[in-house]
Amino acid sequence: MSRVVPYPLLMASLLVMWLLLNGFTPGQLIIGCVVALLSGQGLAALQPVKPRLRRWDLLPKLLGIVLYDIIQSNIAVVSIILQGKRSQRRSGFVNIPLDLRDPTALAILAVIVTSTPGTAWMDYNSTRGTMLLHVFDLVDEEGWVDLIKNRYEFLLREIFE
Amino acid sequence: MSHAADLPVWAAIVVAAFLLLGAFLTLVGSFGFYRLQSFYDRIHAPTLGTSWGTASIVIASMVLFSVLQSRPVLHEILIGIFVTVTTPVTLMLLGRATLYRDRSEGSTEVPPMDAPVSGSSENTPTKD
Amino acid sequence: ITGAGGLCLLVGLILIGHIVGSYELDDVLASGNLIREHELYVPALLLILLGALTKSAQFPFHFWLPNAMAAPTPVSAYLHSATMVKAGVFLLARLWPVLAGTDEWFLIVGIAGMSTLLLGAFFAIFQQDLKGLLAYSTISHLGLITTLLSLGSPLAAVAAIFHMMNHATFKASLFMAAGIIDHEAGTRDMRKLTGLFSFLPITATLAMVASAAMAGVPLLNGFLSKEMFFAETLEQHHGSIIDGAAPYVATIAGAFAVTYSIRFIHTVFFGPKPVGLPRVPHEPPHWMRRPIELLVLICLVVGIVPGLTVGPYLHVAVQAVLGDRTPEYDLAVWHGFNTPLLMSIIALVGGVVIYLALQSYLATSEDGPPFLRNLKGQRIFERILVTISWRMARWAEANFGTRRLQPQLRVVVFLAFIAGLWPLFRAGFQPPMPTLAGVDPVFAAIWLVGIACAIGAAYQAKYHRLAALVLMGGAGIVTCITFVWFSAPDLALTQLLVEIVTTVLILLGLRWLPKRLEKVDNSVTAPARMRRHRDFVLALVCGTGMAIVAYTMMTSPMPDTISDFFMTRAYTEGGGTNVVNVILVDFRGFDTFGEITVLGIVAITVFALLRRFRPAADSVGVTEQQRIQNEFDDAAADREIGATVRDYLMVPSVIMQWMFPVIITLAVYLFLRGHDLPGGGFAAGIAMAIGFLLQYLAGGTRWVEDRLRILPVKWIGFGLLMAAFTGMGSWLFGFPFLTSFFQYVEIPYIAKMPAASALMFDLGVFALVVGATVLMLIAIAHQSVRSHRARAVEAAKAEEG
Amino acid sequence: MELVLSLGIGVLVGSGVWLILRPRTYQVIIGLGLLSYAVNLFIFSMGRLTVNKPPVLSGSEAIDPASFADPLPQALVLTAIVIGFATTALFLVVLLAARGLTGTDHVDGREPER
Amino acid sequence: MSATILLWAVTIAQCALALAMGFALIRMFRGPRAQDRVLGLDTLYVNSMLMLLVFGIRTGNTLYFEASLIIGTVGFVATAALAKFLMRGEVIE
Amino acid sequence: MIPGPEHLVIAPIVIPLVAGALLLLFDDRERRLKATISMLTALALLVVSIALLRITHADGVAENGRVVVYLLGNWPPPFSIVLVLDRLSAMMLVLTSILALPSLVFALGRWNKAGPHYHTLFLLLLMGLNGAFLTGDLFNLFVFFEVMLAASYGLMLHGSGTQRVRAGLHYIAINLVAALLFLIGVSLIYGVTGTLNMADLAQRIPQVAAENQMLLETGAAILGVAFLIKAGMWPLSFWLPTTYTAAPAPVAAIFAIMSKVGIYVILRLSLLFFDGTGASANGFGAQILFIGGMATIVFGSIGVLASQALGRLAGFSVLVSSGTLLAAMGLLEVRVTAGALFYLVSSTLAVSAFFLLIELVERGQDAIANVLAVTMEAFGEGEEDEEIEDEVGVAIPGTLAVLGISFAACGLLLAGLPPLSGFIAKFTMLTAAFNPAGMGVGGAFSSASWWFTAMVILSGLAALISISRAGIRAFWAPVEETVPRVLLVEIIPVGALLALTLVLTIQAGPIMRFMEATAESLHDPRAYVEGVMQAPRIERAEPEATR
Ligand code: NA
Ligand code: NA
Repeated sequence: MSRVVPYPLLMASLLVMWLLLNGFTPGQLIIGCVVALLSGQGLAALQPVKPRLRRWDLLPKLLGIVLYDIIQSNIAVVSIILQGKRSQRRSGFVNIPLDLRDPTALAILAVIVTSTPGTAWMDYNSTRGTMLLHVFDLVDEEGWVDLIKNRYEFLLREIFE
Repeated sequence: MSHAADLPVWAAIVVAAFLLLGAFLTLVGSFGFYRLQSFYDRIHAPTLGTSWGTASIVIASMVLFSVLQSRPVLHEILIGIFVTVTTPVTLMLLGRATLYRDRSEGSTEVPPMDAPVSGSSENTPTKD
Repeated sequence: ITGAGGLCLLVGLILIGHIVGSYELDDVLASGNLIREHELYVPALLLILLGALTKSAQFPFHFWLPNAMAAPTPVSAYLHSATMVKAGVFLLARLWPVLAGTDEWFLIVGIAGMSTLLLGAFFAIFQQDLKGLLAYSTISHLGLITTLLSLGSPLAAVAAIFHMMNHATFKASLFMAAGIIDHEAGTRDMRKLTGLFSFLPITATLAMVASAAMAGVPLLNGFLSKEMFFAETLEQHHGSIIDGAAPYVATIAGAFAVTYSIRFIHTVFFGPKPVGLPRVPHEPPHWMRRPIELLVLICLVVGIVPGLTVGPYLHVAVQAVLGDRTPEYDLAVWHGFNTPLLMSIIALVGGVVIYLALQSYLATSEDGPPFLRNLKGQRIFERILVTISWRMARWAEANFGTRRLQPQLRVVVFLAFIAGLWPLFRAGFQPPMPTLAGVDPVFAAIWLVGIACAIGAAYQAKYHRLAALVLMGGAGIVTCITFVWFSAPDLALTQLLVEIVTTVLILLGLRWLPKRLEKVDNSVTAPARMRRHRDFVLALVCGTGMAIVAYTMMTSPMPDTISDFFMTRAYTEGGGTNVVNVILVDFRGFDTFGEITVLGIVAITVFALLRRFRPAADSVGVTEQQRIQNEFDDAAADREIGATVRDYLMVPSVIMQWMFPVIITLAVYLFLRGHDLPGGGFAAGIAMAIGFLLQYLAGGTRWVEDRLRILPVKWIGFGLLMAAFTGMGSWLFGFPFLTSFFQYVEIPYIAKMPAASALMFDLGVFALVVGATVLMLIAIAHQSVRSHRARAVEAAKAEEG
Repeated sequence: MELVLSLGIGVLVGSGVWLILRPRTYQVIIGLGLLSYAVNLFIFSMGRLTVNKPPVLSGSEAIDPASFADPLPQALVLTAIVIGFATTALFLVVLLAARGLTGTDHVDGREPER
Repeated sequence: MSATILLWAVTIAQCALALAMGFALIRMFRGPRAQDRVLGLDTLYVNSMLMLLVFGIRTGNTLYFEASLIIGTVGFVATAALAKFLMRGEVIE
Repeated sequence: MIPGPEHLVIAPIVIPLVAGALLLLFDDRERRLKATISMLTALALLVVSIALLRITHADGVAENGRVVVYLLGNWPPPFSIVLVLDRLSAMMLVLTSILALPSLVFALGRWNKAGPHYHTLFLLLLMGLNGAFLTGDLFNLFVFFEVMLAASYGLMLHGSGTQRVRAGLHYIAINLVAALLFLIGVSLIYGVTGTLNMADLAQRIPQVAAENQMLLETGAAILGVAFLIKAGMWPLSFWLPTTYTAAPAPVAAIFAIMSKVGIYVILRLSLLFFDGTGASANGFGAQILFIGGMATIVFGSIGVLASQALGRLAGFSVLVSSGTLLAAMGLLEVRVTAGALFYLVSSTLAVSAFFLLIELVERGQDAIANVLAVTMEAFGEGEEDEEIEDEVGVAIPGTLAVLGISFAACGLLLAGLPPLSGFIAKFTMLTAAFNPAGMGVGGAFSSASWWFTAMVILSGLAALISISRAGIRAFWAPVEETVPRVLLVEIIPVGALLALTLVLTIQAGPIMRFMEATAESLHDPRAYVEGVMQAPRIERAEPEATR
């Protein structure tokens, strides 16, 4: 089974993608399955580190949080940019220690951080397990560390480890 | 806009709203990208466009075509997903590259490779 | 020289042909008068004579002959003297009936002939090289023959032909004798040669007889023809001074002939025993002597009983030349005591006298005649030749040609511009008034961006390569938007994908280009600035012209095009709704066929060329950035080399790997829908290639190739064959190449699936494009690996040594 | 619209021509890139400009060619794009090889003597 | 009614996006550093993608969707390569 | 998949493609196998092309000869891409395959080892050439030009090496620009006439509205520039000698026909598009051709004189022959064209043989001499390439003699001296120039023919001088020189080519008749146009099953 369908979740989403693109018909369903299998094999050839999803029921929660945060930070950043000179903000780097090690989880974290306006993933130091973050509006540093660690990393560790 | 004629007004309004929102966010993002002083600030701005800018325009498109063809047309959502997933790649690679370049030029703006963890990291405020 | 003569001859003959209207010799010979009357007679005559005289080594074209005859083997010499040279004279003889008889003829040929006769003989006397002597005597004899022909009387012609035969015999034998002497004694220098009689008596005797014939001693064939010659010169033909001078010239020349003949014999065979010869001479083997003996025999026999021996042959020859104008003549040895005889005697005596007078001088003198010794025709000629053909030519080539690229491109662009402008200019073209009507401000704004990108790229390309590349990308995306805007989604897709691959390709290349040049090095010189201004103007006018033409075309009404056919038949007969794609794989599938071949060829070329790639000194090994980062890793306590890049790519590479299956799916999607909707084999192929590229980007060459075995070359081969066989498939049904078939296959419960043979063709396209693109990318990428490996090898060497 | 596009083409051509007359190989390849954009657009524009009439049929209804953009130039451009891509890649590699062998990136393979 | 609403919205949106493209361009042009130019290109890509989406909305035609999809899916490859080039001086190691 | 005879027309394109693609599937180390396959392919091509020639020229049945039309995809003309086989194209096909065989044999000596995929590239070059000669569609012509050029880039750069790459850079850059011009021209013509099929164009061009006429001519003129670059007309030809010199010998040998492709296209299109109708344009174009041709002859001859290295000499003689052909075309006389066609064949063979010969001769000369020659050549230092290192061939006794004789033969051919075909070629051309109306009819002839004659003669003289000089330097001067080490497979091709010129000489009569027929049908293309436009498509047995 795992030989034929190495990445069930991924291949399922590929099938969904296929159906989204071609519209749902039985024929497309079959073709989509074939294509998904094929693509899955393609990924399998690369032998990536396989993520172990322990609690994927938490994914929607994560998604919700993230979307909400993104909206918030959108508003924040927009207001700052539009204020221009008048805004009293200080931007800067924060070097955050992470307990998260799983690359997939890290990647998700990276996606979250990056697609949230106002925070930018700058560097990850695997030897020291620290992530260097650039924050657009650095009101209080601890707040950011706390946000990352408790709001995102915690959930991600729940899901992946 | 012949196709828009047989579009219910509510839908038109929804589409228009999302459209304008998205365009506005993207514009502001690009404007910030143009306006802001340091690169590390600039790198934030375009994400407005890649996050909710894209999202809302995609939504607008989905609503429009779903209503027009009176069936769920959702394939635009793929664009949203892929943009969200791929933008970080560029930004991470670029940010780190910038970091390297600034460090190798001995810039004081950026923390050294072995910067102290969390709270104690001295961060230079950039006024603008 | 002879060549040049030959070419003149060619033209002359063409003229004759034009006059006569045929090249059949008979017709030509028949229409002698016609030719002589024709206005083109003089040029034709001049050209032909030019050819003939050069060929027959007549003054002033004589000088090539001696060199030619200095050729090592007597055989070659024989060939020269007897055939090639005679060719010219023979030609004269052949055309004699057609051309001769006019004053021009007499003047040109006569003067040339006599001067050759005299000068040749004179030069011959003063030669120190045996063959030199013979060569010049040959020239002189040719002069004699030419003179005869110049006289234009049938009898003279007979004499000429007769002398031609005789000369061939005795001169050939002499050449061979000289050859033997050379072979035996090891030298041909008459100052060294002496008293060889005792060493080679037989050869000597033979040579003596032959040279006697050459001198015109009675009872030898040479005598007869010479008699005839003297007789002819006495006749009044034209009553000009030259004509009057002829006999005297003839006599003097005869005397000279005697002189050099005696010299040849006396110096070589008589006198004191030779000293300091390269080797001791002795009689050569028989086979070497045989031919001489034969020829000399002929000389004798003909000389004694001409009538019986040579008579008939001569008659035939004469007939051939003169036809019905063959005169009465008799080949008697004894014509009674008459002026010719007297002339012969004078010549003989005079010759002896001259020889005695000059003997002492000649024994020591250098090669060549006095006074004229330093004036060597050959030298002069060659000097002229070299000046013309070398210095001037090189100068001209340098000034009318170039080996630099920029001027060439400048010329090409300029001429193209002129070519485009000229017809418009001639027709008084009025460009339509530009109107802003219907201009969409958004579109205009987009193109403002595009224009800025283009100009920026042009401006930055020298010092900010990356910037130029980025800006070019901008121009590309604007192009792509334009395609979408004006209803060409297929183009937009393809443009985008190609855009991305091209950018990466150029980036891969950038790594091997020299570090960006500093601004300081361009101290702009005045000419350079000139050139820039000129180029700027050129660019400006080209751009303007192109814009005007484009605008004119776009605003002019559309003619009825063959596209309508494609639109109407695409679905009903092509089985696809995306007309562009149907055109690509069906209506004009043959274009696509060639196009993918191009792509394949280029990929293979790239691959082959990079096999031999040698990076420049300053771009070998790792890049500066990598050096710095590695040093840092090395220095840091808790890091090993490569940690930086590992961390750098760790998170992004995860995402890039996720994208791999997505892109595969996308490629399949683009491929399958191509026939009905935007997409198609090419777009799919490039997308697939980008998928691979992305993995190389994320993991590096080694990482990927540990996991994926991509055999791009095979993909290319397969793609081409796939396309070809799809095309050939239609042969099975007796239809032409690439005739497409399609059917809607009804699969129960699923759908109607279009199964067009075009799809197979598109599959070939897909495979080829993937293969070609990946091959090119990998081929460049591998250079880094290679150069690393090279560095490692060097390091190892350093360790050992 | 025609005006805008033709101006665009003109500028692309101008920039391209300027670049291919420059002495550095990199300038030449960028110039060729710009020129091929221009030429592709030019070919495309020979089918005249039509907004929102992509030559994609929606089934087997009666077809009025006038209601679609001219597909042939589009097909030609596709071929031209591919060939342009191929030749650009080739030129790139050749200039790399030349740079490697001659040590300079001048188009003549040697620095002009000043 | 809805047509006019939509028309206005689309026009404004397009103008905004065009303007956004202009801002991105300025960074591509002015720099100051290479990373700014690269980021500028990335932004230009995204803006163009949105522009195409809006164009689709304006024409009510789904045929232009793939172009946007392609930009969204593989558009980042070029800029990612550029970024890596800045970091490592080499795109593929 | 046995194609019937009606599919023979496309064989010259498909055969090399399939063979070339097949070779890609084999590993590059299986050199013998690859060589065999490509040899067989070349042979097959020769057979096919001769068969095609016989089809078109069934001893001049219907004085315009047969025009065989092949509708690709079985679409009706003018919508389909068509292949058109008439005398001219058939002749060019034969010439191509005749050149291909010796060049391939020669390459077996050493060149196919100098780099990967030599045979594939070579075969695809043949495909490109054949396609360019056969196609009856303007854009398809472009595609096949590109196939041909792409392959030529690959072959020209085969084995790498500084001089080669340097020259290749120029060659490619210029041809890329030419390709762009080609596209501009084609699209303009399409934009005005709305068709791409040559025959259809020939019909539509006269009907073009007056105000569009000039745009059409603009397109045609730009197209012409593109072709003239390929044909090597001065001043568009400076790249040519350098390129041909740098190319490997067998490649240069096949290149001998590449410049002729440009000639071929100009000949065909100018007579097809502008004959009779756009008289002004035509006359104008003819003038340009004539003057340009003359200029090219002059420049070529100068180059020939100035050349020191044999390679450049040969390169410039290519220019001379191009110039001669262009000028001859400019005279717009049927019989001159016929002579020019003969000259085309003869000079192509000669140059081809010359290129092969040169390498053998120069292999004998010691490296220093070479380098000296080279340094005088292109730019500054000329370092030896890798593949020169491996010493090939053995000193065959009498090699020098053979080489000398062949060399002399080439000299005679290029100078146009009897007894070889070069002489006949020039003779016929000049005769025709002087007797436009035909032999015997007499009549005056233009001053152009005087100039033409003078140029032809002088160029011949230049060739003669330069070649004999080179010959003396190569064969007599250096006594201590080593005998060149050559393989039999390298001498035979040279001999074969020269032998062919001899055949040309002996068979001059019938060949000239063929050429005259060809010229006739060129100058009166009605048969061509009708043949294409009325070509029937094969009707399908049961329409619904297929279409
Ligand atoms: Na962010
Ligand atoms: Na397509």
